[in-house]
Amino acid sequence: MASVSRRLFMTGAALCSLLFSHAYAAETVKIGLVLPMTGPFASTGRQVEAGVKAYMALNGDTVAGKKVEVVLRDDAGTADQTRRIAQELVVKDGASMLMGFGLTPLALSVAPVLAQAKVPAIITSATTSIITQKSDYFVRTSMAGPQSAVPVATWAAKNGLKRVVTLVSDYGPGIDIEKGFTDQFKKDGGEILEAVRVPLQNPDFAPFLQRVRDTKPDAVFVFVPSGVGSIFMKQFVERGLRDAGIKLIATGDVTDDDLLNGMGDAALGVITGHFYSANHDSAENKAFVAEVRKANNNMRPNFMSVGGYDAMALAYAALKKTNGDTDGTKLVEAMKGMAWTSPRGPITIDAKTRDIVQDIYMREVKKVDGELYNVEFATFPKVRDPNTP
Amino acid sequence: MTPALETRALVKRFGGLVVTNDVSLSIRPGARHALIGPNGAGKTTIINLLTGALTPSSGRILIGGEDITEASPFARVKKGMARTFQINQLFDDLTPLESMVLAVGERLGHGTRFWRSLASDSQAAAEAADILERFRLADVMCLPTRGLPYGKQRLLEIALAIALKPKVLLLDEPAAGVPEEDRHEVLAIVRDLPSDVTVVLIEHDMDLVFSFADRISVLAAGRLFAEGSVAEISRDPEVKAIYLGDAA
Amino acid sequence: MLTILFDGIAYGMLLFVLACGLAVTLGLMNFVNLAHGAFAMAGGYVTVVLMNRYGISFYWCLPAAFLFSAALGAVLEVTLYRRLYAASHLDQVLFSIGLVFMAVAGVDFFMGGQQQLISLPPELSGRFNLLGADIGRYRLFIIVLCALLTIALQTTLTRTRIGSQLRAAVDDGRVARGLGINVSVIFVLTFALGSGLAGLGGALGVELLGLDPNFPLKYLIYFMIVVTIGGTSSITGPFLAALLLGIADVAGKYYLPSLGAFIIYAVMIAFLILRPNGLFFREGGR
Amino acid sequence: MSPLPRQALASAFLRRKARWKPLEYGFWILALGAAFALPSQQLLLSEIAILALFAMSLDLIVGYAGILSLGHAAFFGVGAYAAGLLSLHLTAEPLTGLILSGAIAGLLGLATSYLVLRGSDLTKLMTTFGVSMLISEAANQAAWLTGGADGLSGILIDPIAGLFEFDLFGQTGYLYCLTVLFAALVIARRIVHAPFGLSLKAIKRNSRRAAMLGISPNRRIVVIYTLSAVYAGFAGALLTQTTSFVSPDVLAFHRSADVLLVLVLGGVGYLYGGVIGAVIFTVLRAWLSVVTPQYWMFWIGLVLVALVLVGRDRINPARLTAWVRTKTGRAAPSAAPLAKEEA
Repeated sequence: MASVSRRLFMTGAALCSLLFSHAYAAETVKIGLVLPMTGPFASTGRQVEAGVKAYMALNGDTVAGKKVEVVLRDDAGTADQTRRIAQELVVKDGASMLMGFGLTPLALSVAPVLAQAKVPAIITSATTSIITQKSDYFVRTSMAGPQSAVPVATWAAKNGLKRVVTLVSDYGPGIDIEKGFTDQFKKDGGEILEAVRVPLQNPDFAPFLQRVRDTKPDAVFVFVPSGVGSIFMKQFVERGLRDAGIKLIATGDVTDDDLLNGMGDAALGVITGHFYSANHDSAENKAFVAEVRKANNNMRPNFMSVGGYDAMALAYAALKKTNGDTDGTKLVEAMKGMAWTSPRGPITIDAKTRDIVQDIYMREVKKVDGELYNVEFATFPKVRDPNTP
Repeated sequence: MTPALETRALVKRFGGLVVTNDVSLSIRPGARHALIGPNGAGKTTIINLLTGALTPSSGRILIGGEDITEASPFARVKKGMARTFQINQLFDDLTPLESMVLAVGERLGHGTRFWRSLASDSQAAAEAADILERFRLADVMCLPTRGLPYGKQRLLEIALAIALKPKVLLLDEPAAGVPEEDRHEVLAIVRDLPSDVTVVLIEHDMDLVFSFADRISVLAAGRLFAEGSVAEISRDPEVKAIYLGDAA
Repeated sequence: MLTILFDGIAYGMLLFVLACGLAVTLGLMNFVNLAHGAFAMAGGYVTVVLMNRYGISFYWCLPAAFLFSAALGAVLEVTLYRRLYAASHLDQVLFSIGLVFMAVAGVDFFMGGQQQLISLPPELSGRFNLLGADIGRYRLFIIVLCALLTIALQTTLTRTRIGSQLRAAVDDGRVARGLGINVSVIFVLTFALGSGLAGLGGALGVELLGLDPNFPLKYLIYFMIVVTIGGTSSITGPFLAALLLGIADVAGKYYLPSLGAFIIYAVMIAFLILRPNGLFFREGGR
Repeated sequence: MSPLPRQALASAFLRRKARWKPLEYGFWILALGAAFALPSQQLLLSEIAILALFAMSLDLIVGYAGILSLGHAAFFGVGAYAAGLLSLHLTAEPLTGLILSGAIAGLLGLATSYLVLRGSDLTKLMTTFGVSMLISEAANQAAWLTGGADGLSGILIDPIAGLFEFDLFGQTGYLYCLTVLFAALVIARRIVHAPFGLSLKAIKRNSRRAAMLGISPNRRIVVIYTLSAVYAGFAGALLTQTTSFVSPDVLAFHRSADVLLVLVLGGVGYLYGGVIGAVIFTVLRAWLSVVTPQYWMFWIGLVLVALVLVGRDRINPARLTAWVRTKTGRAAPSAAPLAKEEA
């Protein structure tokens, strides 16, 4: 028993020293950035990191008199690694904020750490609706569930696409998006002919596409993660769905800016709804794109990247508001209701759900100066996650 | 009297090749029976059929009158069959003592004990030490088997079979590969095998066969060619022609 | 229906070209080479680099991918693999997994982690209708090419001197050596051939299977299934197994999309239970 | 009745072989000390202990029964999910959860053990792999139970036996994992030093001779395979309980591959191999992924390739100590207390 109480005391003491020392003594604020830098989701990690670095390059590394230091760790997309790394970043490295988290399970795995350590975590990529409900310390700057799918449904119904087949990757975000689209589409008078779910690790879309083709819908609505999106695009054209008069409508993941140009003319004319296009016309975006391209071997930033950029923007803004106080609860409070103009356009952090509220743009793939871009042609302002009231 | 070991019209084919052709043997209890024949006569195949390493294409095998044709190799052991191998099949990184405790323990039915330590099985340990002593292996029993001289390994090979207290013991060229200076040791052991054990000896070495066996079966091209006492076989001109002549 | 069958055959043929080298290394050298997919990946990246950076025609990239992977295979055989033919399967598994890891990280370093894309020549894209079935041009191209390759392979194995030497070496290395066959030369040549075919498969597969640094790990499973079901004693076994797998996979996804990957694993386990030594196992063969 | 000197010697030798070695004592004292000496490393230490238990369970089948498995994560994952579900729906008390999870994984092991009795190394490799992929797919499909691709969250674990609460620094977690690891090792150690363990070694080293000693291999392989599954289930349950989360990658292929590497790094067939391998692997990976987050896989691969080319035996820690002792002139039998070679 003696050892138990001793241990409790030690824990308490260490926790206190940790919190207080960082609140009042340290000149450096550490931000732990946990991303999949290896494994199947490495490109997510690469993009988010680029976004984070771009923000710091454009805005300096000091805020509210503190020097900001980003500690990058690779979790290889494995949840128990994510959880350990997050916990270590807090207790060992003294990180006052966490950031990153490439996939939903990775983000969810740190919820227990946040509850114990009371440190805010900004989600830069994972999109499943439920995440922000799992801890009061989660804040999101990427996208919330089917945010981008709902406007696509509305647009499709208005533009004469009445009979639609949905095709999504079979995992949390895919199912969220399928639901979001279906609900809205039915409300707007459309008909879902069939809902096809494809395995996440799927080499060959051909049989699924054949099935879609044989159903003869007006359009197929698609969500697949960005990496496989490009394969999907090619096979869509190769399978002759376009020639059969089936329109492709999708969330922006499919026409990921990072890969779009490599897809070739096959992608021309695809209609997608999403929160960010590298082609977005604003001063903020031009500076952002130029910076990412400069620092990363001419890589085009995508929506992951802008998630990382805005996470840093939010962190800076929150620190400014607390005057450099790194108490986790105060930081989260500061983040709530924060609104600013991001490279993607105007965004707000909802005060109640800590989730992002943003404009969703309808875009069409077009050639701009010899390169393929998602060109925005309509805006749905201030879209919330339809899954959380 | 029921034969200790009997085969009835045993046949083994590999594809189109008949390697054992209609072999019927009957070996009385306590016999010292030698199975000889030139290379390729099918001696080892017969051993493998008897021990269950191969399944016969047709024919029956009986031990003490009981049909074991379909029994698995380890089930045959439980029925009293043991064998040594032409090339040593030992547990290289166990010591002779451990191998022996294993063999004795299996016979005693202790092999499935998974909670009591090996050392606590004093019955098996005592008996193992005893057999090792008899086989002149006591002074090397705590060294890894792989380091032992070949003659000693050969002794262990036989000792492991004896530890099973078999009714029928199949010796596959027990003296093969043993250096000349250790040979007499192995032969002495073979000669001194308990008299109630039925021994079937597969051998090339005619001196050993003639000094050891009381009955001899001659195999040629998979068939049983001749059978008789030592005197009969050694006098048989046909055997000499096909076998002794070839072997010389 | 016919379209599904057609797609399945194309997929299966591609799998066969990718995996047959593995069957050979396993059968001939008794080597469990989990790094086989890395050679396929090498072929894929050669194609991508040649096409996208240097604008070389797709048709020239195919032999280039073959030659590059074959050369890579030969070099690795002589320097590394050769030492491990006698090693335990466990050692071989570890060694080849190590190679895969290095290949994955190395390609990631030089080429980046994103999906690689190529644009096929126009005559290979699109599709046409034949007897009510939609035939993709590129898939037809794959079927024809792979069928020709299979016939060529089969003829080489059965009709030529090197083929008979190879079969002798597969049956029994010691005997073959005794017959004066230079087994180590045979080994290098077959290893190079197997790797080259994988490279070619990788090049053909960029369009269908995609290409990123995790390619060797993602498709390892499929190669292993082809080899375990097909056995390693001939190339007919893996060929039929690959076709079966291709058709089962495509048909499964078409008719029962919700079951997804279940089908191929279940089929594999069923086969392994019924025929633990492969579908076309020969007694005495390895 | 005083036994003959030979027999006394024999018994004494067998006893000595099964006795705890000073190195073993040293190891456990160090492991316990680490809980207090390295307060900032408790999470890494827990990870090591869990991986060590997992690798030890694999050693029981690879090192003792000679079954090459590429799907051991099936049991780990089932244990992890079982622990998560038990704490959500039945009881949040960790010890009960641990034991039940082990039992559930063991049942799966028992059911699938019949599949690995036949065929070649490659067949077993693929069968184990296939089983683990099926289970992984099943967990993914049964989203109503397992949370699908999002994993199981919201798991709350009570204090162990109502006394010791899991803390943020992970000290309780580490001590808990270490205790389970130790208990598992003690049990496994007894079993491998009993006649049963010896007969398994015999089956693996020389199955022809083993059969001719009357050992029927199948039942014993079933038993050890089941035990191994129980251990893997324990390891999975520990992961769930110390992280309060189950993600679908507990069943992923890379976990099966990793654990095989871990085991081989440390050496096969003497129980401590998994433990030593876990220490080396985890420390190496933690270090490399800090030094070079994107490319650590390359260096792990290089280590593996080098390890095989140089020869595992020469690097195997047990071998090394044995070698050092022979060099320092101690007699051979006592000098190789742990070293066992696998075929």
